[in-house]
Amino acid sequence: AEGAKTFTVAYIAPSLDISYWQWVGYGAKTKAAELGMTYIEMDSHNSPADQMTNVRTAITRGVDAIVMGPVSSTSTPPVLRLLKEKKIPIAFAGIGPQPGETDYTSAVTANNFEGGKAEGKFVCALAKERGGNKVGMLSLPQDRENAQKYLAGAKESFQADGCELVQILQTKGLTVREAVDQANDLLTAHPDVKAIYGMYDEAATGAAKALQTRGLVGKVGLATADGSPTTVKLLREGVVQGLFLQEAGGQGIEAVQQVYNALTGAAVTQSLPLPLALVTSSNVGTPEAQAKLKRVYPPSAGDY
Amino acid sequence: MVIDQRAADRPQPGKRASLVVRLTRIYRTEIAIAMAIVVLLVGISFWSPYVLTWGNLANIAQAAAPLILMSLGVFLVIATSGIDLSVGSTFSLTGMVAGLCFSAALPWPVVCLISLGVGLAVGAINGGLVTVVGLAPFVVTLITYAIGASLSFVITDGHSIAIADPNFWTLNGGEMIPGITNFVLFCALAVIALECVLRKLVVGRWVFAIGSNDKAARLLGIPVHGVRFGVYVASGVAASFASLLSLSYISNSESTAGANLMLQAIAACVIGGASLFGGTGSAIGAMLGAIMITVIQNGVNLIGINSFWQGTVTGAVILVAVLIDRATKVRS
Amino acid sequence: MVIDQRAADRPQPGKRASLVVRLTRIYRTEIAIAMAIVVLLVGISFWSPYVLTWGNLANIAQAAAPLILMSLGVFLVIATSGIDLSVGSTFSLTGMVAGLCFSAALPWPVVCLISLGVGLAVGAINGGLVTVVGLAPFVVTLITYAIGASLSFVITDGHSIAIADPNFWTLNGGEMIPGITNFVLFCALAVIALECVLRKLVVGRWVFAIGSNDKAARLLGIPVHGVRFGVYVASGVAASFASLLSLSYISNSESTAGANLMLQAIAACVIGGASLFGGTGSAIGAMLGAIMITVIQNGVNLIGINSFWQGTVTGAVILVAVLIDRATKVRS
Amino acid sequence: MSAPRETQAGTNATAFVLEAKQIEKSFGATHVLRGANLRIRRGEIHALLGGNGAGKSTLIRIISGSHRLDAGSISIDGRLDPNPNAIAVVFQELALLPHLSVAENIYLPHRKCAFARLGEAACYAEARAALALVDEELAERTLDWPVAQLDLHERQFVEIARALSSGARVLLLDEPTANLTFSETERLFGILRRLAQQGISTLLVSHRMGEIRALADVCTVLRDGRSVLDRVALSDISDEAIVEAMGQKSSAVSPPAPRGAPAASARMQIVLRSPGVSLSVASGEVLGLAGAPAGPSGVIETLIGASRPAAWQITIDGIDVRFSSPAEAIRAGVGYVSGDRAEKGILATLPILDNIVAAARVADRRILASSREATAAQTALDTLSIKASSIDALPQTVSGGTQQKLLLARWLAPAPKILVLEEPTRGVDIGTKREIYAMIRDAAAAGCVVVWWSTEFTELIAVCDRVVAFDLSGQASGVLDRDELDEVSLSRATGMAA
Ligand SMILES: Nc1ncnc2c1ncn2[C@@H]1O[C@H](COP(=O)(O)OP(=O)(O)OP(=O)(O)O)[C@@H](O)[C@H]1O
Ligand SMILES: Nc1ncnc2c1ncn2[C@@H]1O[C@H](COP(=O)(O)OP(=O)(O)OP(=O)(O)O)[C@@H](O)[C@H]1O
Ligand SMILES: [Mg+2]
Ligand SMILES: [Mg+2]
Repeated sequence: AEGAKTFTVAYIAPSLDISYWQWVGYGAKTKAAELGMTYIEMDSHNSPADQMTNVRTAITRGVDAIVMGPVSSTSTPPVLRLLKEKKIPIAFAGIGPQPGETDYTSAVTANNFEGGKAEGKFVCALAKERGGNKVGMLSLPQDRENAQKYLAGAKESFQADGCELVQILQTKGLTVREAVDQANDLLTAHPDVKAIYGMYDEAATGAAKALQTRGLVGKVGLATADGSPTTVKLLREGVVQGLFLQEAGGQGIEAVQQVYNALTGAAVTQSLPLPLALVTSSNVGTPEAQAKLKRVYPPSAGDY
Repeated sequence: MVIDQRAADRPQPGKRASLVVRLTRIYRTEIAIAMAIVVLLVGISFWSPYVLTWGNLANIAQAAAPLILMSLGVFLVIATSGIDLSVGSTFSLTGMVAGLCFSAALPWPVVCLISLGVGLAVGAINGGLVTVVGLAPFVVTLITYAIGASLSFVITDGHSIAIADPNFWTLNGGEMIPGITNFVLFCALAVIALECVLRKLVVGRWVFAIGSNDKAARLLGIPVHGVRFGVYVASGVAASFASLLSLSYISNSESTAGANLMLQAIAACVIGGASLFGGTGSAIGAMLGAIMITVIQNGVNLIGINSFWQGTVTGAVILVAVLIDRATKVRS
Repeated sequence: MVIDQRAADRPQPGKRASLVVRLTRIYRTEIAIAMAIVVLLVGISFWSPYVLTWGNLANIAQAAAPLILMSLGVFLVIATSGIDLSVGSTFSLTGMVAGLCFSAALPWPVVCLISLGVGLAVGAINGGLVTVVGLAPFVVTLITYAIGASLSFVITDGHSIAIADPNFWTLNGGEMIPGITNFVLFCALAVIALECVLRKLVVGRWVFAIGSNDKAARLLGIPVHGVRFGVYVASGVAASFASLLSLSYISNSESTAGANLMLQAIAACVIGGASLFGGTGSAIGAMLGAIMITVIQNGVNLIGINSFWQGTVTGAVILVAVLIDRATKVRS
Repeated sequence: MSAPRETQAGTNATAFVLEAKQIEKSFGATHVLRGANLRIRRGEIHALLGGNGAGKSTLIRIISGSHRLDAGSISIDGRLDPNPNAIAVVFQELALLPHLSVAENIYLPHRKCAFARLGEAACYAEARAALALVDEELAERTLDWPVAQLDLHERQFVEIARALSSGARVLLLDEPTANLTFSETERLFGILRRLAQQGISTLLVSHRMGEIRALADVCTVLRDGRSVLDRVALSDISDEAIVEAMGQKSSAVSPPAPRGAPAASARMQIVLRSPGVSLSVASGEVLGLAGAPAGPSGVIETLIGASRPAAWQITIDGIDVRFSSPAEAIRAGVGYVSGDRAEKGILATLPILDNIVAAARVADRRILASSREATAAQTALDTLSIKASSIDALPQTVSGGTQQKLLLARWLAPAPKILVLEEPTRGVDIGTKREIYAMIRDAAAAGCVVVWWSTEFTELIAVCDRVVAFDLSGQASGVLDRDELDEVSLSRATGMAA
């Protein structure tokens, strides 16, 4: 785009308190720089009202495109209506728009249902390897639809493979600190649990801590979605057996690419689900896994 | 006891000061905040040319509206030396109840009435526990806050709900008086009405009387329990109405919608000159406090300050505002 | 002849009730909460046989430890009729600073000292603004809360940090006294020390005196500013220490670690019998309040109550506790 | 006894406008009123007397409807469902709304309709009229100030003005003069007499015999919740008999014990100076301060280190001292007791023990709150024969007069060299007052310099060696020696004409 106008893209995150959304931002920022776009970032603090205000502020600032991790799918219709009116392209990252909506450029998501299914299968296998069929889950708050889809997928696998999901605990604050307490309570209430399904990094980090202090490393299997330097390290140490990588950075990268395409008249893909890749202790060192990891979090966050 | 510094500039004996002088004295803090807001807007305009555009000011107003309404309710409670921590979850719960009602395809005015019942109920529970049972407001509203937040997840099993009613937006965006969008109208009406009630009606003075010295108020025959009950109900209803307004705007109800609002509403009242020990402040102050918070938020986004820095900037601006307020009070 | 009933009712002057009677009277609320906790534990054991196992009690203790320490600090502030909203973000910020220090491969005792400096600094700022400048505690600590929370993202650019130091765990999990894990030791020491200070040292009595009537306290020669400054510093340091203990346990520092702790710590104090108007309560009460909150959380998890319902259950249990407390007080 | 016959008199012109019969009231286990009677005629000024804790305030609160009665009956104009507007009360503990303006404090309580407009003009007019009755200058100056900015005696005026403007036919005044100077009291009494002529009745509670006799015609005496004297004409009964009926030693009305000279070794000389005045006080002396608050408060604040820009210079034994904080003053041996217990004295949430030893802790730079303190506190209680259920009880469980003694008890152990008293007998009954005078003399005898501000001239005259009078502008206007002390000279010097 030599000589052309510099485009500005705004990344509106549901909550930048959460590292996942920071990493989406990192990907978006990197890609924007690569494409010569100006990048700005806003935080909706999990409030749909703040999200709407942010969209309006972005329009006021004259942005050319928006990349959004919406607070929820249901919060997207009014945003889409507004942006359609203003003819501003929008790409979703992480969480897609409300089903039935069509006026958007692209939705770069992970297939949470399939991801949940895959991880459920993996966790159930971990439990069986350890001579049981009881599994526990540390979940994202179930008010998010990615969490609901993960759960639905996982339940389907557990049912199919004959595992019993004995308890689901949700962590309100999404902190490791809370997750440790919850994992401890889970293991106390259900001593026969043989594997734990972690739905996000902090949950798995907390569960790992609980396993370590109880001397249950390896005796209780553990897998998680997302992936972070901490969980990668735990994977290498064998505390975590499997990571279902969600390409946080990758979603940002693709979303920016899509709106750029829309601005420049190139082809766009409206539905762009990125696969969740399983990384295990044995394959984490492989170049493919390393390449995947690089699309999850930035180097500044920690080692791969 | 907090002595009101405001009237420290003792008037001349023999004469009652003119209305303008008196208003300037009564609304000293409010005028200071209003000026601070203007300074802030002008300051931001050095970094961002958009801040003083019509569109952006409309954005600020729209973003501030629910917070203003909530702050007014919370202010009433604070003026009686109480506190209402439950407004945030009342906001969320109201939204979820409204969402469910919309799912049941009820017409929107009916939905509004039902949903206002949420605030009414929470307020009545708060008021009842505070007055009849005599528990501390902080404890009571902490409990209703926790329960309300929890129930707003429970009733839809955590799912957010998109509002499909094509007419509901008129609550917020319609123009009952042509040329004035409803949300502006509601806020203006609420502030003016409340300020008049507080300054001009007996019951308004009772609110301050109770916050000033509730034992004395009781001895003087002021219906302390009744008024106190009333302010909690008002606060609950205001939170519910704020929620409906917000819902009407974004057509989406979310269990976490109100989570950040409680502290913001209390902060708005305090920035606006209310003391948590009661007896002082004004509805106008609470409104200006809410606007100030919104303007800071808006400015941070327009300037493009890294969102991690937002809290620092907000905190620093509020600190400067209260320091200046303090300095002018000490000087006078 | 008319017999003066009243004189007969009066205890003999010159006699003091026995120590046990006096303690029972002083710690009435605390005993009630302790019993409530026992009832709760026994109640939970009907649903979950594991609750009264040694391992689970250890879990509860471990989970409660940081909250206990924070509540003690917050209690000191509340006893002087102040409030400290900044402890949650001090907790987070301390963790992030410690994380950075560990990344710089400093030895852990040095890291601890540096990190405690965070609480010291925040407390000193709070204390300074409250005493020297004379701002309201709520406003001051709301500002430092916002700034602290923001900085805990800023300093690591939002990244959480895994602690690699293999020895740091000993801070929490070691046994300075064989047989007693450090975190238990610290909590016990802190509670006992603080309770002794509050009951047995003059400076402790001053804390209550200030909360009771700060004008009278000043006229009695009590260094009101000094003591008040001190309690904010103590609160900040307690929050930092709580953070280090938690960090030592979970070896992972994250910017949001303390987000929910502030309300919990205040709630713990209030459940434990402190009044937000100051002058009452005890360190033991604050500790029991913190334990109660943790036990409810633990019970909800063990019984397997849907987490959406947790807030409702927690709120309801606290409500029942304060209602019973209220009823016994009215009766006596 | 003529009382029963009067009750029969029923509905003629001499009927009772207020009649409270056999009132019973308990607070929990405390049986406060045990059959109290009170009957007031139209246009009568009636004194309600009794020791601290006798139940006077409780009776008034019951009549005014702020407490419910357990048994008995109250009728106004012979009707059992009294019209609350017929009664106006000045509460002992001042029911004021500190953040609201003076005008609103006077006017607002008369408005009962929640959603009526509070007419500002009417509010100011009515408040000004009422306040001007008691104090013109105050009415001109302060109508739109928040009450928090008024001095205690100004607040008392506001409270009185509220009662006067209520249009009530019966005024119940619970110790309205406790915070007033002599001349202010006189002015109030003038108003009450005028109202009496208009047929408005007044019930006056006071612990000052002199003013009771000056104003009231009839008295009722309460003792332990019973009316032991019921409608006795004051002209028919001696002070001694009244005090006896109250259950206190009749010697209480006689002047205080003769003073003893301090030991020579403990002698100390204090010089107080401000532009134009120099006062020298020695150990063993009681120096009175008389006059409106403006003057004495300057001396007091300087002496106790309460205000930084000190108006007065202090020299102790030839050395200039300047206290920058109350702590410094206390450590230098200055003790302070104020009659404004609630604001400046009592630590309400702390047990009596802490209230008593608080000063000693600062004076001795104590670190430990030792168990020896309990012994000391108990000794202090015993020495001053303070009746408290226990040193572990809260101060609110004893009567106000007893609370006042607690404040004095604070200074038994640190044994101050200078004792600064600010209306220490405010609201205290005759017997207790007498004990406080004795304590003051004892302190002086033990070598203490006592500086004592009082608005009650009679007690200054009875107890002081010398009195410094301050005029209304706060300037020292004269020093009166013991032999010159009488009410006339004090009134003249303070500009508070009798
Ligand atoms: N709310 C209450 N709870 C318990 N006891 C009370 C209460 N109110 C009053 N009392 C008790 O009733 C007694 C009478 O109190 P009251 O105030 O009527 O005395 P009083 O005659 O007005 O004394 P004073 O001359 O000191 O004003 C006191 O001993 C007091 O302890
Ligand atoms: N909960 C309570 N328990 C015990 N006594 C109480 C309680 N509440 C109030 N009181 C007492 O009731 C009385 C209230 O009456 P009031 O203050 O008018 O009289 P007083 O303080 O006894 O009089 P004075 O100041 O003339 O000595 C006080 O003695 C007060 O200590
Ligand atoms: Mg009384
Ligand atoms: Mg009294």
